[in-house]
Amino acid sequence: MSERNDDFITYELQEFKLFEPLFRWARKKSLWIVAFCTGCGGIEMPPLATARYDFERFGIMPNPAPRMGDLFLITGYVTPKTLKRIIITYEMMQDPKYVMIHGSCPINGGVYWDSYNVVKQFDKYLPVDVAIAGCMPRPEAVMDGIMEIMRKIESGKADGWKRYRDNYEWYKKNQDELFGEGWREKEGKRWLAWI
Amino acid sequence: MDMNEKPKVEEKAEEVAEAPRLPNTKEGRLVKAILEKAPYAEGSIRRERRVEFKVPADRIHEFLEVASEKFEILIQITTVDWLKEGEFELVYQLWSVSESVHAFVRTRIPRENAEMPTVMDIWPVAETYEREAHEFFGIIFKGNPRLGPFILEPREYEKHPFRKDFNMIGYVKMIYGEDFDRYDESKTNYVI
Amino acid sequence: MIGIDWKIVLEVIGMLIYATFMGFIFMGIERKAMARIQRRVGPPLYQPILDTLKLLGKKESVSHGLIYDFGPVFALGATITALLFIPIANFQLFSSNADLIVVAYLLEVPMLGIMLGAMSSGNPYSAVGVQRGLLTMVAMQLPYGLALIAIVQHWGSFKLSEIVALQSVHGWSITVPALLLAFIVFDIVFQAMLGLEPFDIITAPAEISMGPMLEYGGKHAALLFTQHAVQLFAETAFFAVLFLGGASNLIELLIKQIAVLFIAIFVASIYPRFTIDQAAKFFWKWPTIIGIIAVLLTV
Amino acid sequence: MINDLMILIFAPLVAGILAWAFDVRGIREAIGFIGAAIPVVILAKTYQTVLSNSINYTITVGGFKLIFQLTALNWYFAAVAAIVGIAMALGMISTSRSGYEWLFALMSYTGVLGVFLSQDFIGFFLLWELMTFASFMMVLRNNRHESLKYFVLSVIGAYAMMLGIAILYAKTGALDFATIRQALYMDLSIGAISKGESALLFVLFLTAFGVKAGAFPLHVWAPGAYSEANQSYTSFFSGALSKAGVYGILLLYILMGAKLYAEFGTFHGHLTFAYVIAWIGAITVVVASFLAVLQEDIRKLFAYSSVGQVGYILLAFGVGTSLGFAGGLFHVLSHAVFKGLFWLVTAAIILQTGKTKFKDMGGLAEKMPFTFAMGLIAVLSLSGIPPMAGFASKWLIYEAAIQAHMPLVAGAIFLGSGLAFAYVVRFLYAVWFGQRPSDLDNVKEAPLPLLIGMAILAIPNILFGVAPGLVTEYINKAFGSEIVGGDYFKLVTPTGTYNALLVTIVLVLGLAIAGLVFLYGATTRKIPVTNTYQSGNPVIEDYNLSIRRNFYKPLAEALDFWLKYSWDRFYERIAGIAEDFADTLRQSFYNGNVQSYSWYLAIVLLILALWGVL
Repeated sequence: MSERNDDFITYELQEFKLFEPLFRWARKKSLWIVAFCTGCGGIEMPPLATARYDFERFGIMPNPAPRMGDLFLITGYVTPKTLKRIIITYEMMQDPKYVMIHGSCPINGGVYWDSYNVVKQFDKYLPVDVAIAGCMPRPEAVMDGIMEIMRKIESGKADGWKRYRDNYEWYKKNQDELFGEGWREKEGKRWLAWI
Repeated sequence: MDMNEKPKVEEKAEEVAEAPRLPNTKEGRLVKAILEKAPYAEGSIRRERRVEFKVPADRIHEFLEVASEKFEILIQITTVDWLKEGEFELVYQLWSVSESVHAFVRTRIPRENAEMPTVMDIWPVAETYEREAHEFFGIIFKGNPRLGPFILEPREYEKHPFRKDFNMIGYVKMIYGEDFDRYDESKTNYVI
Repeated sequence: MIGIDWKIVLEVIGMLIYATFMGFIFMGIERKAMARIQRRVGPPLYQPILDTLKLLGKKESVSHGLIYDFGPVFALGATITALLFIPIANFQLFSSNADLIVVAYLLEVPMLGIMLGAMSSGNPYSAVGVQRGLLTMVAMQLPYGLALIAIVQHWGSFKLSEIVALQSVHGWSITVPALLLAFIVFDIVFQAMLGLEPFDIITAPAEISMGPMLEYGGKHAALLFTQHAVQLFAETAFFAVLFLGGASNLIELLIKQIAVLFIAIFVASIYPRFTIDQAAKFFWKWPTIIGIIAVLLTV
Repeated sequence: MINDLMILIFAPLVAGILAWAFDVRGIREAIGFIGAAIPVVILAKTYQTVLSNSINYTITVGGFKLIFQLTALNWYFAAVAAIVGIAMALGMISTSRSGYEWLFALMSYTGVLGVFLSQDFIGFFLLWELMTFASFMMVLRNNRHESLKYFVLSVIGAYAMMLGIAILYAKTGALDFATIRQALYMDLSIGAISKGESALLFVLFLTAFGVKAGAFPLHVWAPGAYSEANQSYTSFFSGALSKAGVYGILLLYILMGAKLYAEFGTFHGHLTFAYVIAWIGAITVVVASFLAVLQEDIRKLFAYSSVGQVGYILLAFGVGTSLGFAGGLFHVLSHAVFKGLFWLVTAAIILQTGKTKFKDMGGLAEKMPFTFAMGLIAVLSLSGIPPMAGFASKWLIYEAAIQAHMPLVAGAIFLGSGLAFAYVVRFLYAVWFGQRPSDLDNVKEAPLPLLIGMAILAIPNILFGVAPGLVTEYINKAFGSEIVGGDYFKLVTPTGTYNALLVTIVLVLGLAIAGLVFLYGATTRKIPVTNTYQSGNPVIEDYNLSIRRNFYKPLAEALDFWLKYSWDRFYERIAGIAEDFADTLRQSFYNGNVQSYSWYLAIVLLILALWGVL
């Protein structure tokens, strides 16, 4: 399965010369969140959509399909098992995609710093654009994070996806180091009995 | 193993008399009824709506069959690792819907290659609890078809991580290497 | 065969741009109104345009095969065709060449395009979405047919322009009691055709994550969004032409379309979602009975 | 000119016998193909003459005068049978295994042509029986039980027709259609045939033709017979043979129309007897379509769909207005064409994969691209998508039904077309898309003759879809009056218009605009079927990613109240009862010892004596 990923990396991107500023504005004003609540912070996202904070004002909408989504919220601690799903979903998202991590666990392991089952540094496996501190940050902090990522998109600095493409080998080495070589095949086979 | 289960502090005062005088409450009558049918067990009442039984390991299956008439639901199989006494303590938590009483049925089994008969024939739900207990403590439940790696990654499964003798800091250092950087060899002063 | 007279060509191009733009604005109104009902601020009206531009602007595009690309293109093409055969306000476009049955069928065809593409993506969720979409369509076909038959029998003609002319003379269709029943039936079916709340079984966001549209991203999704916008405009126009007496100018048509849209939005923001066999049973019970009564009254 | 008709009718039979005689792979295919091609040539040659006057030919066989006539109307039916016949021949070149199949296929081809051309009941009945016998032999070769069911129902139909002919002969003293028609017309005033007798005649002829057309209560044989016969022959079986039943209903109108109208009058403005036919057609459409949606076998699905589509034609004739007849006739052509195409596509699939159930097929679109394209054309045509012939004929039927103030019947068509859309997409999904099972990886494209056969049937689908005027103009000539106006590309009826060419052009423009928007975006990159979103879980080859079994389970649950009753089981139970009765009869009476026989004789003689006859 691994060689299939390489063409996913070597595939050339579409550069829109004429309408780039328009598309950048559109990307800023309409972010779709991939509805994949990874950790304990998943419950922190719905308050943002309710009447008090309402991120729909900024055109943000939770969207269950990764192919259409472009903002990936990593909310809460990341276990190796979830990280495999996150990596697969991240690679399915279409290219200008951004990752926002909530809470201190994905940053440096946080409260579970000594646990065998929590990934200590999320940044080694997937590129991160905005990190929000706090053991589950309050909705105000998350809204500020959203503002931050919109500013980065506007200024073009939100290039997590470009970093992933450029040094894909490094990310892949870290992933294989944690899960072992060809972990997609093994994982698929393991759950075959239950499907 | 329950995260939110407050650690069991062994009760200091043993039951004083051989035949404890059970108060004539709902729980008392319930315990008396079960103790007649299972003389090998000792029952006591912790508080209102909570009852406790101690059962020797070899008679556990028989006792649970007796208890299952009154206690319809098996809530959880909790396992406590007494490293110093070299024993696992298995707590079958039962709930009686008819009398709304919560029962703790405790047994003690030796730590090395711990063996237990499965209770799936009484409560099919026990399969999941037994698989969990097996994965985290390595207790073999004879008769449970699906023992083996359940939630954890296969690598952690071999370690049976919840046993007290599992050196977690060393294992994590081996797995995550340099980005596991905030610890001090001696456990005395953690650096957060 | 037909002489290319430039008046129609300009009208068509102008109407397409106007319809797409207004379709997006309708989607914006839909999202804004639902937000305001939930006491939220809600996105700006032009939000769907932004979403489509963002999707179109994606730097990468993935496809599961030729038919996977052909599906959305066919859906958008069919919706544009359906739009051009409806008499919109004072522009007749091509409506003199086709009648009620042709337009009713052309409005069904985009469903085939989406199903074609969704099936070829080989994803179980989209397969369940296709199954539900087809069952909803089968369920709503009978009431939809009965409502159309009631109108045709009352006005005695299939040509949409003739129906509009008759309505301007004898008053709107909904003033006739029998056609009021047909109006109710058509409104329920209209709700299902747009995939709004009680019948959004097709793209059930929580259950089967976006249903058929699950594997669509980037420009395919942009095509589907444009198709949804044009379909929204075409169906509200069709609704207005049949029941609210068409319109002499665009503004009047716009008001009627927004009125129809708001009925759908208010119903959508209240009702929870049907399961698919409840929907089938529901469609074959109440709308069909009302439809049969309407049809028998107008014979 | 005269013996043209004889060549036309009996050429296939002769070719069939020759093909059966020279049972060599190469030769019998060639003979069979020539036998199927001759009618097409003759029909093309006689097209001009038929428009003006009719060609007649009478021969006397054993005291009976057989009259054969080729008028504009039965030229149309013969042409439909010829197109499907030539496609069947091409299909059978690659799928037939022995001369036996060629013999009986071409024999049924002769039977159908004879039925369409004969102008008297003797020739009609004989060739009708020939056709039924030949198709029965085709089904007998593969499955005894299904052929037995088909045989029993056809025999019931034949006896009904025999009785009807006998009553007519007794009443009018004539057997050829012209005199019968004249006699019945004059009979309006004399009243020789009472109301009860004409009702009996109507019921008899209705069952006779209903069996062949697969009308509702008698449709039970169709799924079994259509799916068990050799698949490319089934394209002729369901494309042309079912049209014989429908031609019979048309014959009923021509011969007894006036009489039945006089006897039964009208009901809410429709002819009573026509209203009955319309409702039978409507029920057939709904029941057959619902059953077709829930099928698991590709052949059963198309069999029920054929029954449903013939229900459309019955319904169109039942409407009774001239527009109804025009719609029905157009649907005869479009059904023969797209259903024949479907059956050839099924033949190709079964030939190449050897599988017939949906659950072990899938993802064949890349492996058999041409067959897939033909299948897509047939899908668009059957589900009635505007640029195709299927839509033009359905549009005419809708117009006729609603214009004739038959709302509930028109409602049934709407439901039927929705269901047609559903089961056709089910076929597309289960066979062409989704994940390909591992054992279908080395499937190749269908053999050449089959592909040519499919192409022959696909062209009229598109041609008559874009230019429906060709067909309606011919139908106007056949009926003599201007039913459907408009030029080649535009159909104009008193209440509605449909410009097929303009719809096609605008659809192409729409596709072009959508294509432009598509091309503007990023270039697409092909990914394997396992790269799909399963909520993040890794997907590997041996996951089953497509729903191939009971795709419409919710519909089956919604309909479980109606699905409990099935005419098939009802007939099987009757057959069981009849069998038990026969067994008891055999045990008790014919028990083999002579004493009981002598007793029976004595009793019978006694009764006769008492009756004073002896």
